[in-house]
Amino acid sequence: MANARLITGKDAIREALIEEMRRDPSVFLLGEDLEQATFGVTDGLVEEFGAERVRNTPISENAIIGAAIGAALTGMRPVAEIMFADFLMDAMDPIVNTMAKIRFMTSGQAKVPMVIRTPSGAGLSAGAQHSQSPEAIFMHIPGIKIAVPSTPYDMKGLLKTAIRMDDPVLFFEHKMLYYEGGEVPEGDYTVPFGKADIKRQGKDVTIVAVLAMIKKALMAADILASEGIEAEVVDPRTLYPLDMDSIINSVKKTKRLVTVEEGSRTGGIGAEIAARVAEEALDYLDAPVKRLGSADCPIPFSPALEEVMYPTEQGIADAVKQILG
Amino acid sequence: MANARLITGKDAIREALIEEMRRDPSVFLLGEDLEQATFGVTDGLVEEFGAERVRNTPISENAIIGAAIGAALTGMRPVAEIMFADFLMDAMDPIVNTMAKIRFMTSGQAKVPMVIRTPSGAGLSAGAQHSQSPEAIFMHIPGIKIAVPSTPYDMKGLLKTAIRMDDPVLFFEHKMLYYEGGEVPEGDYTVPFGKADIKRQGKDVTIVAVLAMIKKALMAADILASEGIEAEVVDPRTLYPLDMDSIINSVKKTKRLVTVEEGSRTGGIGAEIAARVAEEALDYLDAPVKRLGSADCPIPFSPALEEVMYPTEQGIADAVKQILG
Amino acid sequence: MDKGFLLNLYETMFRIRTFEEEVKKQFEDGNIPGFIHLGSGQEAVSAGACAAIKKDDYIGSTHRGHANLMAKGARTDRMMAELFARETGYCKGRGGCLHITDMSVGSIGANGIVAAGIIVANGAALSAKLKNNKKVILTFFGDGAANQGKFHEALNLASVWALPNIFICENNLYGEATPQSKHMRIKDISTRAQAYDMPGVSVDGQDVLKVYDAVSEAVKRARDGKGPSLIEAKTYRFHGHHIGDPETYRTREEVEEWMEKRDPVKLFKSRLLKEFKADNKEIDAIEKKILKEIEDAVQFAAESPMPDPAVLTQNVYV
Amino acid sequence: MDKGFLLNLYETMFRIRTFEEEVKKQFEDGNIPGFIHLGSGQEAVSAGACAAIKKDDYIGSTHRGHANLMAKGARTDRMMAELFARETGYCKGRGGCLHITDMSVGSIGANGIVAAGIIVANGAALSAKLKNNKKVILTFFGDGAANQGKFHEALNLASVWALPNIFICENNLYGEATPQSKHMRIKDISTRAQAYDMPGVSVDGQDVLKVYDAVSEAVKRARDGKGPSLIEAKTYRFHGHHIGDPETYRTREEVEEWMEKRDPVKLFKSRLLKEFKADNKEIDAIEKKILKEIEDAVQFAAESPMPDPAVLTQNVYV
Ligand SMILES: Cc1ncc(C[n+]2csc(CCOP(=O)(O)OP(=O)(O)O)c2C)c(N)n1
Ligand SMILES: Cc1ncc(C[n+]2csc(CCOP(=O)(O)OP(=O)(O)O)c2C)c(N)n1
Ligand SMILES: [Mg+2]
Ligand SMILES: [Mg+2]
Repeated sequence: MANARLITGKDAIREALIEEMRRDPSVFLLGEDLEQATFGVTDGLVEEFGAERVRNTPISENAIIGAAIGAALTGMRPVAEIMFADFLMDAMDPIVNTMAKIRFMTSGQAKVPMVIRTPSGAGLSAGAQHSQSPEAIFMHIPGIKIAVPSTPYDMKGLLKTAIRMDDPVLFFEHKMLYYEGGEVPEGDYTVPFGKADIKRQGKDVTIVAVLAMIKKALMAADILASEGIEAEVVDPRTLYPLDMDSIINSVKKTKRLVTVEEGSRTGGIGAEIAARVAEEALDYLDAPVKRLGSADCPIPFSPALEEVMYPTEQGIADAVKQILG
Repeated sequence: MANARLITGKDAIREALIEEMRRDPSVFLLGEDLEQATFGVTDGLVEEFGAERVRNTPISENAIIGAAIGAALTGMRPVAEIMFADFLMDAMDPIVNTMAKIRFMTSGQAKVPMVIRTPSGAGLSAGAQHSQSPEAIFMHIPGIKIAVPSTPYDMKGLLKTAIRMDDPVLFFEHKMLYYEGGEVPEGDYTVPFGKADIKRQGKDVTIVAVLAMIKKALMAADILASEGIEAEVVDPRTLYPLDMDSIINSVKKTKRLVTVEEGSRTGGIGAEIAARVAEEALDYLDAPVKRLGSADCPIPFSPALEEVMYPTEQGIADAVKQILG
Repeated sequence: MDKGFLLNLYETMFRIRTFEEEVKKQFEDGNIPGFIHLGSGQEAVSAGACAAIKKDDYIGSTHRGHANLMAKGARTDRMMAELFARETGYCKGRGGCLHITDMSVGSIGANGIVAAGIIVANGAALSAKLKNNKKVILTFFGDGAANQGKFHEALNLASVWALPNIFICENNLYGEATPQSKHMRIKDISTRAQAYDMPGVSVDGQDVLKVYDAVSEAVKRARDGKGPSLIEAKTYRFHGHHIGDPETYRTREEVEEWMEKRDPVKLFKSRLLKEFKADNKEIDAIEKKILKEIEDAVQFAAESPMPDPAVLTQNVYV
Repeated sequence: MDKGFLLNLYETMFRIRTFEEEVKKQFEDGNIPGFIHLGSGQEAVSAGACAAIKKDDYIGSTHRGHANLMAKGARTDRMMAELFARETGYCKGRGGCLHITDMSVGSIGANGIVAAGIIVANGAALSAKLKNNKKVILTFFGDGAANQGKFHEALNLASVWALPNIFICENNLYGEATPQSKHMRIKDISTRAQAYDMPGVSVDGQDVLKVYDAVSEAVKRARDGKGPSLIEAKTYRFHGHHIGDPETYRTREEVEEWMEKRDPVKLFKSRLLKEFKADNKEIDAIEKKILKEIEDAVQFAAESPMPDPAVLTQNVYV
């Protein structure tokens, strides 16, 4: 990559915000404690852009999302932050009933170019209300686009695309990826929505994963490779639009599908993907589909328990071997 | 059925409420406009039980659900009404982050014996914010039980079970089923959670449907029967727990699966069912799975458009014939 | 006061009344589907408030929004067509009564979720502030909405950010079937302004000039960068919550008393004639014009095509 | 005033302080995972408030809830074990700091979602009302929480239903990194009581007896069926929002000024000695007892087993 440096996910997000705010004066930020941010993403931005464009809010998630919608409807490009993805539940009504629907309800009179950035995922012993991965819920709500980047490169590129897009975007940032490094070009580039990235090529099984689970999937692929099994790791990068073509093409090649996510398996991302495959590529499957995700259980505080909630590299490798028979 | 009469869904619900309130003084109702209810379910109850047990609230969905949770935690059995299922979005935080999790987070110190009754579904030209079917979302939230009755008999029996249950229950009442009639016994009986009902036996295809879609599925089965195709119609009756055993047994027999729901197909109920079948009964499938539901689109006001949003009996029959090849 | 201005106010109020009563008739005749919330009785609030702002200012509206929209300048033919669920309606039949809007006149939407429009309105006010274009927004909502958490969050945020947002509570004494005394303990909703350190006043919502004055003052404050205000207009809806409401929660006498003594259209008409020296002919001309306009609107709606199911999924995304 | 009562108050405050400072140390030593919100500096609010209710009354708590819980009578060993994420903790390691609770002492839960506990508290008050058992609930929350929609909905509902709920705002001047002046325009959060027609007072939250008096009065009202009250206790947190907070939003001087001049534990101790004629020995004995209790609590926690992953999914359903 030209001009690429090794930076963290947090800095990749931050760079996208800075570059887009410099490029377009209609872009602005709002959210709680942006000046001393929980994960540090927006620290220091108020110094460059001022308090008018980096707007600290009261603890009022409905008002934050509402204000973003209204600003987007009237010509601005707000980027709202919800401090933890768990708190999206506090603003579900404006997200689901207004943001996602107003364009359709007005038959195209309105457009809502806004982004909601929010950290999801576990790993910090933050307990049941600060560790959730609610991404799948929003796949069921027409009118929202959803980004789920797994690398600093994708984070920066997808966030730029999201900010420039005229549709509302829910942008999930996995907490554990904030501090992981990756190659990121300096300056402008974008990553398109709706185009999966094959993070590793393989011919024996297709593993579809997102966010922090991509890393586990790649580690599992290493384990499998050492046993002569070549796994293909597909990262959809966005859940809506979802690049089913790439997934189905991969399954047609490998004849096997394993999905991996951090949220609850029941009704999760893997459910939709597995169902699509069962509808559109059933005849290609040589083995049952396997979905991995967390158990139907709130997230425990204790690290001793949190640890066993989520798919591990070994668990993924075992699942693959199981369906390989 | 002994002592059965033909009554409407609305009256079946009402009867369950009355009988349970007579039986158990800890049962009480709270919600908006219960004294002159939008769909008439609770009309007149205040006369028998008084305003202490039939509690009209301000328009404050968070406060309604919060109060129900707190009352349930301290020994009562509240039955809260959310006037339209669309407004659940306004109380998602207490539902998802407190109601569903507090028992787990306290490691069993707490229990939350409460029911949230709410009408879902379209058919009244009520538009995008008063016609949704959000049932599937809650399958993804561990800690909640979910009822989706399709007949007056199931409505009464499941609601009684729900009220007596020590777990929190989301109880969906399809608006169009309020006015449909069915045989309902007088007096006490219950319908268990987690036990599907085979609404029609057949050997050629399994159709899984819920709520108002059961009627369409049965009509589709009639159409198919006239062409010599015997469809089995499976009604799970509850989405959590979900009686996958019955569904899988049916699929093992028929070798074919069609799912039918009113909510958005993407990420819907059918996704979970299809995925489970692809995991656990793949080898039995003789044809691709087929999921029917609404398009990825908010619900339009105009009847001319609303009409084409949802699976019809003919659409279901066509889908079956398509996978029968 | 300028007579043209006053006659315009009357025209707006008479238009709203005529439109609403015609909608009721058309609904009862089976030409309009869905749930309809009428604004008859509340005309003075919308007319007085919208007369206090400019064409390019914003309004935010509710499930009972026809009056707000007409007062802001929307066309009655396209409104009627929307209620008839036709392709020529403002929302091409996708919205209906609950979501009817015309963004070209500055309405940023009618919201069917009680109080959901209040939080969105702040965003339009914020745009105006960020662009420094001196626009303001009038945010309409009901007495019932004032108990929603969103009301609180929105007023607090508007206060902290000094947004040019004028919150107008159309207190028609009931939220659906619940009288105000059963949904809050306070009498004047304007009291709640104190919780946000913003001005709060209660005015007679049946007096179009009182509404106009109160809103004008708040608009001036807002344009001067002094932030939001809360205005409570005490009013009454002449019809049920929606058409078909059994109205078990209020007496026929109460309704008739309001209709006879507190009808904002009649009250203003007689003031026009007596106090402001308008003559009957001027008023007759306005009324005739409006009656014809609404008649034409119905014809336009009735003759318009239904939406085409083939393009159902358009406008979900850009 | 009864000296035993006063010494008990001191014991509670000293217990809270000692526990919280020990938690900080244990966290910094790596023995406690997750996010920890400490209540040092705010002891007088919990101690004074909970002294005004009975053992079988309820409290509702928050992310900063250790003090509330200790004041209501929870055991420090099982609390420490919970923070250590052990099987012997109150929530068997499932809850942690954010959700630590002991329902057997009437705590109906600590909620990690700001203001989410406020709406739940009404339900406990409603139970008391429906059962007519004269119980009350003290509902604790912060200044930041007072801007959540749930605050508004909960206070309005409690007012309309005259619930025996005493809303206690621990105003420590900051919501995370945001000072009060940036999250609301009013100075006294008790002003907001007017929006619900309930009594509202602001008291010095560093003076345990002032808190006790204000809460006692509100409890009396509540038990008499006269409904809820809002009490704002002005206080200060001595440490960051959570352990590890860089505290860029306030000066070291400000913190030190509070610690020196407005430390509720020190203030009450010197009053005990001077004004209430307690003697040093009595106080020493209390302090020694508590130091030992907390030492034992750490040992109990450290020696307790980790939860067993095999039973992870227990207690999701009954
Ligand atoms: C969040 C939400 N809860 C409930 C409803 C149902 N509902 C529609 S209008 C209404 C009453 C609103 O009362 P008010 O705000 O006073 O407005 P009005 O109808 O009197 O104009 C209710 C309860 C809704 N649409 N949204
Ligand atoms: C709904 C929600 N929004 C944001 C947060 C993150 N958060 C946790 S505590 C806190 C500050 C709360 O301030 P306050 O109510 O004053 O309580 P304090 O921490 O000062 O005791 C915030 C913003 C949260 N937990 N829940
Ligand atoms: Mg009203
Ligand atoms: Mg605070």
